Amino acid sequence: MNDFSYLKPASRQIDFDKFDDRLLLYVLKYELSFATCISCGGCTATCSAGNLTNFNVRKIGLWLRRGETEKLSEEIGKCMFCGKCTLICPRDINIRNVILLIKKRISMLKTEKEMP
Amino acid sequence: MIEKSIIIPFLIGLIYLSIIFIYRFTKWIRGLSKLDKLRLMQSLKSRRFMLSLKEIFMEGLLHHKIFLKNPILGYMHMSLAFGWFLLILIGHIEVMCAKNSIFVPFHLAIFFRYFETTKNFAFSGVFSFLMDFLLLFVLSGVCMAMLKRFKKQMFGMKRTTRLKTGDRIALISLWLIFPLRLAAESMSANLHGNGSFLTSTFGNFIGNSGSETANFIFWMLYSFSLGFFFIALPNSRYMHIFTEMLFIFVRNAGIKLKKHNNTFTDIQVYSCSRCGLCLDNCQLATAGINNTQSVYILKNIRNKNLTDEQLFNCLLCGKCEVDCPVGINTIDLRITQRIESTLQYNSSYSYLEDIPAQKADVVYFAGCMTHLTPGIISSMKKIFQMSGENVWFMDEEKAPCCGRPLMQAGQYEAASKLIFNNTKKLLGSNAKKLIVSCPICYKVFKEDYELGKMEIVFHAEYILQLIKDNVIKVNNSNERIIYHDPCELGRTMNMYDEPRSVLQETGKLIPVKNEKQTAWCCGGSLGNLKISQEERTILRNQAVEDYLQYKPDILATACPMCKKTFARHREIKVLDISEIITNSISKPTEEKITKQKTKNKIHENEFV
Amino acid sequence: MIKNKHVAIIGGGIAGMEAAAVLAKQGLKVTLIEKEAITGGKLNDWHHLFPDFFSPKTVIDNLIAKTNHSGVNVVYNTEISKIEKLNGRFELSDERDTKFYSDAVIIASGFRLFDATLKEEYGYGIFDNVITSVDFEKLMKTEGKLLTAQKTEPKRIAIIHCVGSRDAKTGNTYCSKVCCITGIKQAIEINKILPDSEIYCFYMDLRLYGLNFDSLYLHAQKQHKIQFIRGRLSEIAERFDKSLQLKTEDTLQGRPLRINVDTVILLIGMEPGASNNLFTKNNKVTIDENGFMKPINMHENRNSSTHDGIFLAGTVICPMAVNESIENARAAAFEVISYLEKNKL
Amino acid sequence: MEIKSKIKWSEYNKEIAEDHFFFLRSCIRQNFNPGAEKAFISILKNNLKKDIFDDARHTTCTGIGYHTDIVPFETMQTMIARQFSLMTEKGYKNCAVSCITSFGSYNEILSTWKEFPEELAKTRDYLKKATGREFEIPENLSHGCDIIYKFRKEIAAQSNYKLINIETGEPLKIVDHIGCHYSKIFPEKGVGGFEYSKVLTEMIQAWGGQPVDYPERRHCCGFGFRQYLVKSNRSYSISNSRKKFESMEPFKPDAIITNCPGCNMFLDRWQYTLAQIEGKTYGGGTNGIPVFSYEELAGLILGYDPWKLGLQMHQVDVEPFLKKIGVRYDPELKFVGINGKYINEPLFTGCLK
Repeated sequence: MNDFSYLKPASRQIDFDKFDDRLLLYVLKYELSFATCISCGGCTATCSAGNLTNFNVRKIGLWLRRGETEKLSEEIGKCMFCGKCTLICPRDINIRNVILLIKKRISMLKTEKEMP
Repeated sequence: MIEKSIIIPFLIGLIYLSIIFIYRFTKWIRGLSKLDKLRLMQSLKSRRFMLSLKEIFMEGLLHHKIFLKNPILGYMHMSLAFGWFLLILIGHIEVMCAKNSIFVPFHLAIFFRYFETTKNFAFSGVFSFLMDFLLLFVLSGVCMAMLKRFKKQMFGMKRTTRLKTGDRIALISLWLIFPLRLAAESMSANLHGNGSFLTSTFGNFIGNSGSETANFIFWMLYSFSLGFFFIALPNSRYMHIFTEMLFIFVRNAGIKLKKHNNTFTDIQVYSCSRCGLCLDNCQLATAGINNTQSVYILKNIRNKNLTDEQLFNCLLCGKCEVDCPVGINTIDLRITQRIESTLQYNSSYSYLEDIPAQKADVVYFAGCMTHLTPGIISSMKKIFQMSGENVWFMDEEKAPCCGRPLMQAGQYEAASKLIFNNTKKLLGSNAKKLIVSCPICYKVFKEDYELGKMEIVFHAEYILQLIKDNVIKVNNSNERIIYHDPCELGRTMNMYDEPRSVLQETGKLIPVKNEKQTAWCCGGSLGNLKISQEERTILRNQAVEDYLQYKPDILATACPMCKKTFARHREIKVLDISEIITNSISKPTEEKITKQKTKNKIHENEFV
Repeated sequence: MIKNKHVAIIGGGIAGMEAAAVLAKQGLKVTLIEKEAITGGKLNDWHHLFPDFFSPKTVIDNLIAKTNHSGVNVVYNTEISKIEKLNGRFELSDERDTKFYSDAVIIASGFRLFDATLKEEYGYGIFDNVITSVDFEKLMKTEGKLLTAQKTEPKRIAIIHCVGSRDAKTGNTYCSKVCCITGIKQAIEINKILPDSEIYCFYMDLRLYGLNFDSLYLHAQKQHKIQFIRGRLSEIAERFDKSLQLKTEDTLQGRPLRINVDTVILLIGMEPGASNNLFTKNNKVTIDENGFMKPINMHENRNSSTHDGIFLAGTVICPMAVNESIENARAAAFEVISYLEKNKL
Repeated sequence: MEIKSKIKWSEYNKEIAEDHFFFLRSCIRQNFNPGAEKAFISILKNNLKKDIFDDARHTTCTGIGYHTDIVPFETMQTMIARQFSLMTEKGYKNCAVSCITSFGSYNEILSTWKEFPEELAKTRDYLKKATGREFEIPENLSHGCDIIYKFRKEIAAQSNYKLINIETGEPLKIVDHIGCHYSKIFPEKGVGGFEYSKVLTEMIQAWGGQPVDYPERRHCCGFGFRQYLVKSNRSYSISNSRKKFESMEPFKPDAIITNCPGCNMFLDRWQYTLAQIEGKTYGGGTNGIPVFSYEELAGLILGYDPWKLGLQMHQVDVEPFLKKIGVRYDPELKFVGINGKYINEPLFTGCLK
């Protein structure tokens, strides 16, 4: 049989009705201030982990909004919880709590998947 | 035989209680690590055993620590605990005298007045007087406890614990025991005249309506209340009575809380009596947060329904640990729960590379927060210039975080990766001294880093040393200065004096009511991951309004986080110790600073 | 008739002067009370006005001419701290207890510039090459050129938008409206005097509300090579050679960005005047949640305060540009006239 | 180009020739749908009694080469000029174009010549040099689907079958897909413009079916020369088709009708690939949605034998559709070629999975 593995038929278009919002709803439930993020980049600018690797806090927020769960689980581990972003955010969003909630929710989803 | 039956409810309760205790105590002790068990055995043989006994007496019975804080409350606890203990003890001696033999059935003392209707044994008058007096002593405690439950302000307490059903049942049954005993003994006194001043007065108050059956009913009720209390005890706050004794022995054996839950955590959790003393000084209450204080956390750990929202909503300022009469390490216990809750997602930080270290005598690690207060960095640079030492500013460009905020979020394993990376660089520089200007970093470098012979120095200590060796000449501008003790520096690392002695050199240091161990928390703590910004503002304003009463010219602090938090309040001028020092040095050799520039500019060439 | 009525105006800025001139021309007795030694307020230190580089000096001279011509009695170096209402008339007094009596009062005390030292991470007052837009205007007005603290011509200049506005950390979550266009105007001015310098504007959103603001923006990009980077500045650190390292993020690229510049200009926002909460102490003039004076009706009548007889003019109500401030003052004058006619006692 | 008056496209009807067509074949239609062009000629000649001339000497319009940047514009103009010269030689004035891409190319060249007469002069010169031939510009250039659309009623009249489900009596839901080069380059060259082009929908309605308007109706079918021919771009191609299938699935269409050989081939073939990669079929159960070209469908309802129409070469088996409209067919003869020769079966048969 011919091998079609090189083909990726999924489209890059965000299908708003079907994106995985389990993380987003969980975060908004406990940290409503995240809803006011205007993606200004102050947090990424000041991020200490951002100096050492290609970690981007603002993108975490963008991915959270569009349900990029795999990307989030890869990247979220890079945060060092130093709290500088929370000190800079002009919207007073508790970003450190958002990161904790994402980590929590991802590990919850993992355990849910493992459960029969 | 029916008379004997009054013992049955009491016996059932007692047996149930002892089974539970034996089961729990053995489980806990067997659960300790081998080393800790050895330590425990050793301590029983050594002088520490007597020390523990003395502490059990002083704390368990007299509640000496509560007395120091709040005498009325102390008396109430003492009367209940010590009174009841004496009641049992002397009751047994009385029975021994009455039966003039050492071996007597232990339950007899409880129902002595019921069984022993005559008074014809040695010193019976003295005993009955003593027993009545002790009963009165205990009853006074019970009345005060009832009063406290409804009028807590009278006892100088702002808040008491909100009790759940389990505790409430146990509480009421405890309150019933002694009045019922009084009633029972007065009934016997009325019938057989074996009471003393208290019970007989109550006895003849009952008058002739007393009868044998009524007597029997009252004694049965008394026995029921005892039995019921013993059954309710194991899963209520009164579990604390016996667990605290075990806790005292284990603590005196030098056993420490581990970074994971083990039975020592259970011992500490069960020895919490939910007295609510940790509530008053917890600042979160002023911000309207009333369910995350230590007493509620310990309860939730016990009932296994602890939520992240409570666990991570605590400033880790350590005030409740100072207030806890039982000596529970509330902060470490909470951190251990945070470790357990975040165990699965410790990051690997595999992206950390080994940036080569720069050889220097002194390494300065500013820390993440200090990068957001450049005033501190530029002052420290000037101080290093003055000290003339060869300093390597390690994290000027980029460096991983010291790891402490990560630990406060419970991720110790992940933090160890940062610590490893930083340690390699620090040792690589083979400097003699590591200077930090942030107490959050100071604690982790001091306690969790192994830096061999490298001395970890907080910038206040370093500046004090420079002043003593008069490398820096400081002019006292006798401005009114208030020093805010950062939680991580004060309560956690017990450094209170160095910053003060530095500040005394530069201005008039005004003592404030809330300082040192009872200092305010600025509200900006990294320990709290759940608090909202509005709530932090309420905490900060509370502290600032208190400081403003003293009309300070400058509020000095030694932590970039405190400085950043206070600086958002417009009516108070906040400066770090290093900034005050650099300001006070430049005054004499420089013309009057122009009004509009609030920070002084230092001409570099002057010091090269 | 209302001819002999007396109106006191607090604040001799452009709003105060305009209101005074209009009222005086209607034949009313007007006292204009200014806390500084000269009228004109903050416009005195300004170099050019946006968007057409109009000279603020002409604006002030015309206003001074109008006020003198119409016989406004101007009182200098007096800062009113209390307004009392006694049987229908107002008594204004300052610390030294000089008293003024009037039938109506216009508060035109203007705004206060955001103190950039509060944004410590931007290093104003710590690093010499960090200046504010006001400092820049003064520099251009007095020396006509922009030099670094080391007296060299800056090769690279960064202009930072939203300093002290739209930032919960400084307590001001509102937008001060005029700083974006001021930033662009100043960028063009810098390009004119330092043609081979590189100028970068760091913004979150560009709020160019005015009619031909956008064309100035396009002009700045095309003719003056001003570059705009969408990302909020987080912190500034001083390099060894006193140049400044900015840490921000180019959010359109999605990557952190670090840039070394010689001079940083902070576009500071407008804050409610310091005197606002003074006036609210003893009478019913109220301030809104941002601290600006609260008009009775934001839509129909922005010039009447919540206290009958006390009127508001200019930036004491909210951030305004020069033209809006003057028009607002004219409207306030008209409100006063209709108020005085209404209760001619 | 005439000035575009403000007309509503849906009322716009282009002018289609009546008779005497010079047939311009497609390079690839016969490869994917072997019986299609033969059916088209037979329908015109036998059923509609029209005159259509199939000149053996005419060649490609070089559309595929041109769109993949291999064939320069001048060569294409000369090739097309040669086609027209053959037409003029045979005395025909109207062209019937079989392929949508060439329909686009022919129109492109015709409008180039109209706007830039010097190009026309140059092409005449090139053709003269290369082949010594002269040519006239055709009076009318229509696509095969325009012609079938024009005589759809006559075909309906002669048809033995209706596009109606014989069991339920419901009209079959047919999805129409218009090739992009048909009306998206020159909207005025498509019947009804490009937004609501009705060239295929009118056929469906005339023959009893019910057209389906699904959201991604005008989305590209995924052919796109550069997308498909370059292997690393091929994912674009399949993701386009997939998006159309996802969008039409809820409407449960019975068939897809197309007028371009490329769309026909991709909408048909990619259903198999998607079934292999994602294990998903869109026709319900393991069936795909059968894809017909307009001639095949016309032939079917006129009673042509399905296997003569070459329907067995389709990727998605057509049997379920044939059952729905009640066409009788002999399953054994499915893979029996002309004169009974067994043309052996593809690797796997039976709908998609």
